[in-house]
Amino acid sequence: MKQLYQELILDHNKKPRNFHVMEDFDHESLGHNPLCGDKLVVYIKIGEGDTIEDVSFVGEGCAISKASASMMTTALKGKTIQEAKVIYTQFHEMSTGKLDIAEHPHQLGKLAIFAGVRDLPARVKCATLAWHTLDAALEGRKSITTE
Amino acid sequence: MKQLYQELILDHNKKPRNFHVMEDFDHESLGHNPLCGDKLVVYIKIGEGDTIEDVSFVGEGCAISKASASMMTTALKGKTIQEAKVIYTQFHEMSTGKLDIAEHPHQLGKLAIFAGVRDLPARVKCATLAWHTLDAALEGRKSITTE
Amino acid sequence: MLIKEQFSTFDVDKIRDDFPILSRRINDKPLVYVDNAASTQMPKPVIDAFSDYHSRYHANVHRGVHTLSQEATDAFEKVRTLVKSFIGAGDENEIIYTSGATDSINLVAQSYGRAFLNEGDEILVSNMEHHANIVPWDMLAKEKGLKIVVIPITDEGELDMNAYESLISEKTRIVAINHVSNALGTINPIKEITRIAHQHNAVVMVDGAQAVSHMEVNVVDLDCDFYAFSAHKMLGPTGVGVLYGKRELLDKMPPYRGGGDMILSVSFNTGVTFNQVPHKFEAGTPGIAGVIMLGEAIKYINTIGRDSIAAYENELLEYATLQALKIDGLRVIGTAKKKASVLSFVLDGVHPHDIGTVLDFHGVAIRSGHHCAQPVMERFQIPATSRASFAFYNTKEEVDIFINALKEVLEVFR
Amino acid sequence: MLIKEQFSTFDVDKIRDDFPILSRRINDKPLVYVDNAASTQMPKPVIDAFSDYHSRYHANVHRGVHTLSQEATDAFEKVRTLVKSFIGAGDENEIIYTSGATDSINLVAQSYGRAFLNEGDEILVSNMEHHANIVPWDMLAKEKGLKIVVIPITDEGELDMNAYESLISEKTRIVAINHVSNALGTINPIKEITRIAHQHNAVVMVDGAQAVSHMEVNVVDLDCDFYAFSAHKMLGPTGVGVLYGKRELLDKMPPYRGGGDMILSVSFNTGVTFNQVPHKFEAGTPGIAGVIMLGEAIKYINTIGRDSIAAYENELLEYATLQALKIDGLRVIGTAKKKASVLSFVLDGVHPHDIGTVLDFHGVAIRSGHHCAQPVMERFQIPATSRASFAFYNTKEEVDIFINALKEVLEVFR
Ligand SMILES: Cc1ncc(COP(=O)(O)O)c(C=O)c1O
Ligand SMILES: Cc1ncc(COP(=O)(O)O)c(C=O)c1O
Repeated sequence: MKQLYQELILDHNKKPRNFHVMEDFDHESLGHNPLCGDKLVVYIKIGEGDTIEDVSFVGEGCAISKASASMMTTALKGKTIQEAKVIYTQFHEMSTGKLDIAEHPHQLGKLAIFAGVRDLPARVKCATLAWHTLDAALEGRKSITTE
Repeated sequence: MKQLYQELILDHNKKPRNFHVMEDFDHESLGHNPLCGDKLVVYIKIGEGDTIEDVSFVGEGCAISKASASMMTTALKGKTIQEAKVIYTQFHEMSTGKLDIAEHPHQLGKLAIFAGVRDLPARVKCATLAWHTLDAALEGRKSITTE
Repeated sequence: MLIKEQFSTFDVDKIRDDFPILSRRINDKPLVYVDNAASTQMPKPVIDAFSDYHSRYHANVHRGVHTLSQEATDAFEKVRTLVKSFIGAGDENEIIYTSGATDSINLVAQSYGRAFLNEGDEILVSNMEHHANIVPWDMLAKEKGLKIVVIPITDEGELDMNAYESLISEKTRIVAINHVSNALGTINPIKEITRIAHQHNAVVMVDGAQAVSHMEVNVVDLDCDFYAFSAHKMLGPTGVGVLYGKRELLDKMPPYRGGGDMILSVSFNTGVTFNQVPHKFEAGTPGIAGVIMLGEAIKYINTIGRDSIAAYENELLEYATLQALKIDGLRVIGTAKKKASVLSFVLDGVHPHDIGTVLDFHGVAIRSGHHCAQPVMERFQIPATSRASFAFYNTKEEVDIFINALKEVLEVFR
Repeated sequence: MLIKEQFSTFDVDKIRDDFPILSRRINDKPLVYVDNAASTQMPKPVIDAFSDYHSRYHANVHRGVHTLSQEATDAFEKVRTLVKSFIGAGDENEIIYTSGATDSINLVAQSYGRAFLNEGDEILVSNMEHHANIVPWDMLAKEKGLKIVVIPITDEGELDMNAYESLISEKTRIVAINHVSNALGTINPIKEITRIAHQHNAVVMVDGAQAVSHMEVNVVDLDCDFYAFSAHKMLGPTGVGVLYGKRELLDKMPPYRGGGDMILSVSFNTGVTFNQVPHKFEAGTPGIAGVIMLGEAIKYINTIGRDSIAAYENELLEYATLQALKIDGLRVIGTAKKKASVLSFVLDGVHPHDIGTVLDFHGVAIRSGHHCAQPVMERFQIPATSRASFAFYNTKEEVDIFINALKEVLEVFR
């Protein structure tokens, strides 16, 4: 348990970063996990050279999904879309157990803290909801539903 | 096995008695067991004092159903309808295990040979088909279907 | 100390020995299984009935002339009589084997509903139903142009009987209501509900999935038209259930699935004729071992007695509720006067899924989510609840472990 | 002696040790179970999987956060991959768990058939189908004004392919055909049948109940649109089956039963949205242990290998047929060139039910009757047949006992 609910995650849950509606966004998407009732909106503003100038979110969810969204925003700010996509893929693979971060190099940084959900299949969707929503936003889809 | 397929039954199966169409009948009914495909017709002629003057049958079926039909005709000829109904009831109860003929007096005579079907639930309907058809004929129903 | 004395009249230790899974350890802690509303665990006599069947007398049932087939058919059919008595039905032909409560309700919707309801007819569905007693009606309504009318529930999670009386009308053809709500624990006044429904010539479909193992049930006394339940919520296996229906309704209903056993004869020349009830509704090879285990489960429950079970579970629930309410920020969802042993709750600032995960680290298995009753969540404006649901093999000590684990949750998240 | 040598390459004694029921005695004789087409017996690893599940990790599947629920869900879902490979499907989402072959076919009739067929459309059904692949279509035809067209069979019990080609037309929307006939043993040329059907844009529903455990099956190679089978005819439990369907068809089909798990969300305000395949078709709590045992059955079969099974069973069938034909007045019903291990026969002057009863006195379990295939009986103008059907755990010695018992029948009745 300590493995998953580490201070960092609890902190981001209690004080989510970039937790606000963005007025002046370029992309936006609503992510919904109907089976938990979790819902969140991700906003993205693109700057020069295809960088993510700003990213924020609002919504409701469990500690895992909220902390994941919060840490996603801090991790991606300033990254290029290209870089963000790579991190998205690696995060997804780590959460579903396809990428063993102990063995393989990765760009996840602090996000590696979510590796523990791999052993909790019922919680993987919580950790990845924000990321799927981000991906949808970048691809221009207005909303996604995960099961 | 010897218990059930006794000489008497085998004999009635090979040479069924009263096995013919009756032209001049008062009652007639078709009995059908769709699950075995067995079919037989029972004919009855009523004489003075409500006696069964003649009874015959035709049809197809297994040894048990044919012998049962054949022995039914020989047993009932000359009996009153009232008596026939009593024997019908006793035969039915014996076959389904409700009447223990070793313990209780009965009017079944040689028909007691069918007591063995009681232990073969899948074959009870074979033994009783002719009797159900007889009952239907007496009650004026043109056909019956047993399951 | 009163509680302690009451508990001791019920020999729970002896009972627990019958349930092998209860000695399982989870994350190095003893398993505390309080997810019984989702599915109950299985005692040894029921487990053993399976291997006994397959080691000694398995064969396909019905119409087999050989010994194994006769023995299997016998055992299979005898359970019908057990089920009949278990729910107080009058005739074993009113007992139809299905693959679960969901299948039972779909049978009624597809057979009775499709045959006898017409455009503009109304189906009354309570706001506390499990999806199994909503979606089949919704699908039927879309197909046939029917109207679904929702019977509201009160803040306590009780059926609003005044609203029910004012919503029901001559247009109402079916009332769909659970005997016990799996999300709230509420026990509904079925007898009163059917009385009112019958005044309007509506039939009542009772979803008894959460009721049968927790209290005495008598369908004749309840006077319900249909009653559905699943074996796996009463110590039996998954994949087996029962539909009770009044004989006169079943007789006039068209079949549900087509196949072997539900027909009397099939011919491309003369057509198909259907079998009698209950076989008319039982197409194909049924779950034979499953039904036999259902019978063993009934015998096991009868040995303990549903009255004793209800009394004991009630004490567990009262104790757990009392302890839970001492926790700061905990709100119980479902506070009906009459409740089965379901404790649904939310905890300020902590999401139910996090509660579920943390409790699991402590070996405590509860359910977190909408419990397949999203309209209940919508009604109380919450995304989900945490739910502990008790069986007669649970103990006061387990309640304590559960409560202590809940306190840990608070320490982690506050 | 040739036969003896061939048999010895297959270690049937070792295999028989895995099947506890085979040591059962019937009427003081060793059981000779040759009613495998009705239902197969269960080996110990499959039996044990049941008690292992219920003693260690039973919980309701899907959406449970706690360990037991995750373990159960894991085991349950892993079987989908096993089934996928077992029938050569391309995508595990094409594997739908049902309660049996009958349920699988009804699913297609009720979902696909009701949604996509219209008045005047035709369904081609072969004359050798089991009722499970007739009655659902007949019920649908009555409901929607469709026409059932029968594909005749030859005197050998083979599908009349010329007739098939002339009966199929642009009106044909569905072709319903079994892979192997349970009444005749005929193996049908499915690949050729689907090729012709697809030229006319008809979909092909293959009833594989009698095929899967007796030969390698590859649905992609067969190119069939739907494929149905039951676990209990392949060493698994009753009450569990599979429907395979091509993804693009499943995706566009409406749901079958309504309830939990098949929905994404349910709201009285915003309506119901359905889940993805396969869950869209799996309403309610499934037969969890049943599915896990289906997985064990597949593993068991794979260990022996279906090629070896087919070869061995073929030898048994040939030997039995040879011996049976020596019996005066015995006529084999179903003499197709390609056959699975089914020996259906009639005996001059002796009714099949009497044969069944006498054989049972000798411990031999065969089936007597119409085998839920009355149109086959009608076609051959017989009321019923006796049917011996062999599995890979049967032996040449058992065939001898069966043949000797048949000779006894003649002594009794002639
Ligand atoms: C060819 C065939 N199809 C379908 C079925 C029906 O299978 P189930 O009764 O398991 O649904 C059977 C089994 O009797 C069969 O032999
Ligand atoms: C009240 C209620 N109704 C119906 C069901 C559905 O039962 P099953 O999933 O066994 O079909 C459940 C179980 O989840 C339930 O709690």
